[in-house]
Amino acid sequence: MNELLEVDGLVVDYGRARALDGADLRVAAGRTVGVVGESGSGKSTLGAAIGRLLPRQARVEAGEVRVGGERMLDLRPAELRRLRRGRLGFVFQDPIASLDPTMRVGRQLRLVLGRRGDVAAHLARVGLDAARVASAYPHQLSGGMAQRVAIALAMAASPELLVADEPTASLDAQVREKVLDVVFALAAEAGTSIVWLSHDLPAVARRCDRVAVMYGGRVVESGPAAAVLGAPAHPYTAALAGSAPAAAAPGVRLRPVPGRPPVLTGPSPGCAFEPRCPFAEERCAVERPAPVRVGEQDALCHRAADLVGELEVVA
Amino acid sequence: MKKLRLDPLSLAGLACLLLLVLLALGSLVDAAGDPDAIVGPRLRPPGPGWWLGTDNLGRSVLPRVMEGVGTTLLLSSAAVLVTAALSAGFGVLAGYRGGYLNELIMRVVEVLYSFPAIVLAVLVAAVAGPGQLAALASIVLVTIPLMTRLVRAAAVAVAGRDYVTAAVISGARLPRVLGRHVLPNVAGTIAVQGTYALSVGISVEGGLSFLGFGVQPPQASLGVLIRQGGTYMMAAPWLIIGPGAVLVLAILSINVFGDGLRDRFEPRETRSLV
Amino acid sequence: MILELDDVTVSFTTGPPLRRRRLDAVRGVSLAVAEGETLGVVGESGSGKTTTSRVALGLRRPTSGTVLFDGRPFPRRRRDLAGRIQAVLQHPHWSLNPRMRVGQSVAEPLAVLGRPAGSLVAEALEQVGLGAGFAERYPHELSGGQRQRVSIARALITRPSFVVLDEAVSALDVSVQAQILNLLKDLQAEFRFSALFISHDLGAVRYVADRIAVMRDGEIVETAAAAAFHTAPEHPYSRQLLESL
Amino acid sequence: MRLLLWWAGRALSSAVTLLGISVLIFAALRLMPGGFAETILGPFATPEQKAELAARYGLDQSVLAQYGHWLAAVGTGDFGTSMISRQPVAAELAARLPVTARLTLLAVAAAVLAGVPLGVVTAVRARPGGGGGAGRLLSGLGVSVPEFALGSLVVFVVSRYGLQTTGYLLPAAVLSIFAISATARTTRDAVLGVLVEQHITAAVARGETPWFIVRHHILRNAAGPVLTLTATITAYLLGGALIVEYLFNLPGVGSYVVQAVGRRDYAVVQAGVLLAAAVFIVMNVLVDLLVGLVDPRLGRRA
Amino acid sequence: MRNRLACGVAAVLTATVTSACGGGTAAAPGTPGGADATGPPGYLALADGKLPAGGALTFAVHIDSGAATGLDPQLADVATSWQLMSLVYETLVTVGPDFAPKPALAESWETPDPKTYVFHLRKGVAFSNGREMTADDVVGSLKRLLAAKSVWRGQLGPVEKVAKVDAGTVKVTLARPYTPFLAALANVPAAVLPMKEIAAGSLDPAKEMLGTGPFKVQDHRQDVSWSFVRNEHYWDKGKPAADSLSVTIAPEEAARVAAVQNGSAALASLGNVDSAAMLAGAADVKVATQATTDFYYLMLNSRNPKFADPRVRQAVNMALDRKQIAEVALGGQGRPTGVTPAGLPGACDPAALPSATGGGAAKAKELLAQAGAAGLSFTLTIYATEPAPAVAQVIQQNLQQAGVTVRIEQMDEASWAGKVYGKAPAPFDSALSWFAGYADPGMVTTWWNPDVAGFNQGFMRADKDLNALIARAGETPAGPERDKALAEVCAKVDTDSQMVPLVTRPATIAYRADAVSPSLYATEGYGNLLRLVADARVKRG
Repeated sequence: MNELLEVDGLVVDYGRARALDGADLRVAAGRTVGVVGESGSGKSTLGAAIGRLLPRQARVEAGEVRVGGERMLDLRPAELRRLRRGRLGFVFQDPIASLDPTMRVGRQLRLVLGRRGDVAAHLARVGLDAARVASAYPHQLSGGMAQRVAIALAMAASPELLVADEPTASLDAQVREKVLDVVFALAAEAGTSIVWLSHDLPAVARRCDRVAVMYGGRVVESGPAAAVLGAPAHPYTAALAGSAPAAAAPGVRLRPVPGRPPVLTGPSPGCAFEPRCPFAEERCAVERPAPVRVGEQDALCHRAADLVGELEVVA
Repeated sequence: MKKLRLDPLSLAGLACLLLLVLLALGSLVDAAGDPDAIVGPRLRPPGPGWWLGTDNLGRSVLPRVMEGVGTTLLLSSAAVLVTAALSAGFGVLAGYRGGYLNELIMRVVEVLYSFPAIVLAVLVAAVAGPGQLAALASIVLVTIPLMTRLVRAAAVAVAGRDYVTAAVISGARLPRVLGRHVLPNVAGTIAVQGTYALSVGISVEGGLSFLGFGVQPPQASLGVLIRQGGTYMMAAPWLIIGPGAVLVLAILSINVFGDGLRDRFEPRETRSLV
Repeated sequence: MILELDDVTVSFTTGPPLRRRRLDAVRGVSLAVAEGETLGVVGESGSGKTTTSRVALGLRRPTSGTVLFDGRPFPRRRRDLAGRIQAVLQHPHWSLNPRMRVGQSVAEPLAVLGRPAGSLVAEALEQVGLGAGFAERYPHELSGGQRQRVSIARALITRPSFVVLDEAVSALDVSVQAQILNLLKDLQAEFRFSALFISHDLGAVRYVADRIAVMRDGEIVETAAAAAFHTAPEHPYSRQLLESL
Repeated sequence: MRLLLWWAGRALSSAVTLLGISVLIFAALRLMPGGFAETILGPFATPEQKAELAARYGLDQSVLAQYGHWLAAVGTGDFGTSMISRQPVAAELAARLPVTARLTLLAVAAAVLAGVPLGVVTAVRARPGGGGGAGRLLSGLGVSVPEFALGSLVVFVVSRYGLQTTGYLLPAAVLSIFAISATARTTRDAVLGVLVEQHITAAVARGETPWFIVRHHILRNAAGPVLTLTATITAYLLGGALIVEYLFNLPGVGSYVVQAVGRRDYAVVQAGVLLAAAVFIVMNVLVDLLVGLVDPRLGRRA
Repeated sequence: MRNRLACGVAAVLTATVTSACGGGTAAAPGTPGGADATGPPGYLALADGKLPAGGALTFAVHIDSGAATGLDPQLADVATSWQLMSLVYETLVTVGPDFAPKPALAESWETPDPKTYVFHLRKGVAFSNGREMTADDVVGSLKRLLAAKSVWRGQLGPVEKVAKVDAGTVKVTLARPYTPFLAALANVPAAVLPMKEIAAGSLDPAKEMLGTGPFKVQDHRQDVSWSFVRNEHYWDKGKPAADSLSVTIAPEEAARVAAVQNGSAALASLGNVDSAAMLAGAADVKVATQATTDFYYLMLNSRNPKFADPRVRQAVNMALDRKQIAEVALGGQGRPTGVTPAGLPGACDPAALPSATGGGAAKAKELLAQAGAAGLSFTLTIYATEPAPAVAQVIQQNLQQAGVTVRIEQMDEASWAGKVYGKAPAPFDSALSWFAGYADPGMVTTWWNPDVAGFNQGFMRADKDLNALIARAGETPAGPERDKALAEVCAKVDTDSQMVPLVTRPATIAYRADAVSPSLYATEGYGNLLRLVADARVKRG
């Protein structure tokens, strides 16, 4: 059991809509994993499921989540809280909303740290002017500052696993990098594993050890960051990397992915990407792909082996 | 249009309400007899000829309860329609235009809001003379402040949406913007608040008639019947049980239905603290 | 020039009475859009992009400076410009009136002008890559990308000479964004309208714009041809934006 | 300084509202059919008697002049004289105020002490799809039974068994049912609203206990709407108190004012309604202030 | 006089009573068993004189006295005011259970001729401030009443002169004979006031009450309560039996019922004719229905074109079923009456009136057709206090039989009064109200002469013949000849049908037999339920 986090075949429904359709993810202790996907791909649901933080409308239909070997879905409330307190940390997308708006920052930290904790030190650790920030209310902070506070709160107990759901999506580019610096530095220092949920494949690839790409509620490809970005094994990964305007060379027309992302209301009969996939065959529509090892990556694609080499051209 | 799918409880509320409407419609054709006719001895318990008993004048209670439901529902829903129309107009205008118009409308609303409902209703009844018109006007004045506020808030939100801006950019004039874009999109709020206003209306009508300022006998309304039944509670409990139960049922089913409607129009997640 | 902003400043006042503070949303902004040209404006939140867009659309009068549309100041009555300026705005979720069928939404700018829609709606929907059959649908039956296509159809149905695209693709998934950007390029090639393309995403701006203005803290720090932003823009802030791509 | 300005602004706008209300009551009273003379002097009164009465209370002047005099007098704390009791209205109201105040305060206290916990508990336990049919039905029932119906029932049951109806417990209880239910509903809504906020998820994710989260993160955040409701409810209860006062024969302000309407005792109605409105406005100002204290985001608004 | 609707109605309800067995002329002492719903002749109940005196009485009534004229008894025109004032003020004479004049502040009187009354004042009468009552107080009070703009002034008759004969004797001279004089003198507005204090300005009778009666006011909170304590200077030693009396004002019937049931009030006036049935199960609670001479009447506005034709009015009158009104609307506790109140000695027989013998609904239809008013429809304007709405609804049903459609318009008392009495000509079709019937059958007939009544000029046309008949009945001395004169008045009023007498109005009183032993007349003429309160005994333990 050297894996810190194991998600196996997780299926989650919201009412009739299917958010996760059998997602698998593994994170080893001390590693940083970027989970990339577009909206609706299920990455936020996956993030919430890791901490068993799903809203009540969500139903776990199948699968399992283990953190440090403990089966999250079966834990009793008190054990769950103990585990969250000791081993998990969460950072969310909207930094200001993730702080209690009615409470000064210092007091919020004090509540988390307990009477003996050093509020000033924890604020200083995330690069904040403790004296000024501690007495401020969240709405008086900038987004970047608030996110640092949220990070301080999440990292206060030096968790084993930090789940960061688009922590910088609402921040400006310059601030973004600095906040990420703080997160990764603190994690490295504490030996914390990171699961970073993002829609930005290049950004994730730059910082993480490994990348997992989600589509249609499944992790369709995972592997070392450089490999996934450099030599995608799944046609979707390749298309995603290729369609970003930022990647386009001057004067070259973009090659968009045709069609639209899937909306699932039950298990996908085949590969969810099939309708948009230029390489799709008949079986892709009717047969759910099983994981295939291609190079250093695991991919959910019937044709992954055939396509080695072809996809690189796209990127 | 999304299909209006409601939870079982709300459906039960709706069914209940429809039943009451049916009852009220029955009274239009005197399905259970003339509500004013003296049909038997005074204060008889339920029996053949008077299935819910007779009242202090020897009239059958059943047709009176039916007439009462009809009067109360008709009055309250007419009042709510008026409220909805006025609130929609003022709320949308105040919410979309803002500025001094907004200030003026909201100040008037605040003035109305500051009156305790029943005191306001009593004043109206005293001015208009007691009766249906007074009850109607009272319900309107009592329900209008809250609805206008909420419609305004909804209109403020809608006013900021892109399709409204796009229409303005296209050169659409105010009536078109309000009529085609703002109003239809605050309709949900109006519908939800309308149901709550309906239950408030029924309650106000009852209270007002109870104090003698509302619907006047011999016309029956739920308030009138409860008022009459109240004095006979000891000797002839059947006089109050019928109208009382119907009143509570009406308000309850409307509220429950309103809750369902709101959950539909403004669905919200629930989260566990565990 | 279809649109000229000359030394435009827009100020807001905030705070309680007697202690109002003046805040410049944009300061001394000058820019011009030529016929058939696409000007990109890039900047982060709070940089003044949105205010600039509202000024360009005539929705907001500048505190100082001049705005000329087609060589003349904005008319007092918005109707006089009806059909000549259109916009595609940011939120796909709110870009279409949920109570109107797609066809009605697309036809609305014509209705405002009192022109008959005829077959124009169907044509417009075909042009943006949706079938004419979409006219009967309601917005909630559409995906985000489809809704932005409808918005574009609505904007172009009056054949405007100028279109403002305010964060028109920002909320779309990456895999769909490219479809819309290509569509915009194609339509512009076909209909020759001028455009102001506003986004926080330098990649998207660079892809569709002929020239790019970079905004920061309410001012334009650099304006240059799009090509410059593939290699080395002048201003250090522009370079920073480029690096973070 | 900012606070001072805020108060000044509120005072000014409250004054404007009260002025509007006074105009409204004044107009309403003068529009009422049936004159004070027929009512107070009876049908046997001669025209001279009527004229004398009108002159005594200044009712022979133009409405505008009456309003002016009344306003000027109110400015000095003189609310006029009751035509029925011939006592200064201020004194009469002062004598009745404690009854209504006690009723209302008891009901408000019940609403807060019972309604808030109920609302919090039902919200925290809420299930998707409206949740808690029983709770919803119960709270629905609470706001569905009008005071006059419930009050009649209570008076009946109590008197049937020869129990004492004197004292404030029963009438306050009748009044409280609605207040408790309404507070519970609002609290539930407010808490549900807070529950989906990200900072609550963040707290849950940190492994805090539900009680801890409720205590530290939910109560303050949900306080805004609940406090606002308390002001509204107070106004509502003033009205409800009237019916309860009638039923239980408590000499409060509400029944007094309604009787005065019936008798066209103008000064009493004017003062009574103005008092109710003033209470409501003061409550609102206090609530705004409180909300500002509990929730710093809202305290900042201009 | 009393008809004041709003308050009037209330008035009726008040109540209580008692009589002790003492009062000289009053009933035989010691009815065993004390209070009972069936007392000796003339009484509903008689207080048990064997019970010890003392204790506190608590009553609940439905309305307070409240008038612009304040507490001045001479200006009081409402029965509710009368009964409260009668606790403090007394008159020269009073009425017995049989409506015969009885000595009060006058120990005896002589009538040397039909126009002269000589009163011998009782000795040892003092006001509650201790000052002895003098002949000057009596003369001053009567002169003040005659000079006042009081309604009662008209009922007192053609008084020409009031003079003091000596310290213990007062003489009143009338211009013409006036049979109801003593009856009129027996009501509260003719009370003896402390004229010395009033003249000196130390007492404003509008604000304070100071009289010779059994009680004095300790405290009054308008519309909330009265509290009275015994007048230590009261001339009738041993009265009042109770030490104190507190009267709670409870407008809501349910509150009064509850008060009696839980014992917080020993006695309450009730408005509901079915109270007895409703309180049947309550231990120790007795319900007594007191007949009164008050009666309901229907106003048919003859200045309104609809009712200008007397045939139309007669038809309506004829279609009325007074028996059904009494049975259904009043629970069988009222009785049909002509303009002379049924129940008073000398009143006419309502069954003999033209409307009663005319042929009912069928004849009414015919009459309407003749008058060209077939399919008549009109509005009946009433006020909300029960049982007026019930009476109106039975009227509606009655007239339906004759093909007449009645729309009932019910309003609050103030609006009703404004509509009925506020303007001339009055803007209503028809209206319902009631008159107090007083203690002499001729008194209330006065109101059928609009020139005297005044208040009904807006809807009633004077009839010279009727006026002459009324005057004659007033002057004729009691006896068969007067009865005949009164019967003529009845018939004329019935034919004229402008104000149509209907049924008498019962008063209901509930009391706790374990808490109080009251005295109550079987029939009351002035709506004064507190008349015998000085006799009431408190039961304790």
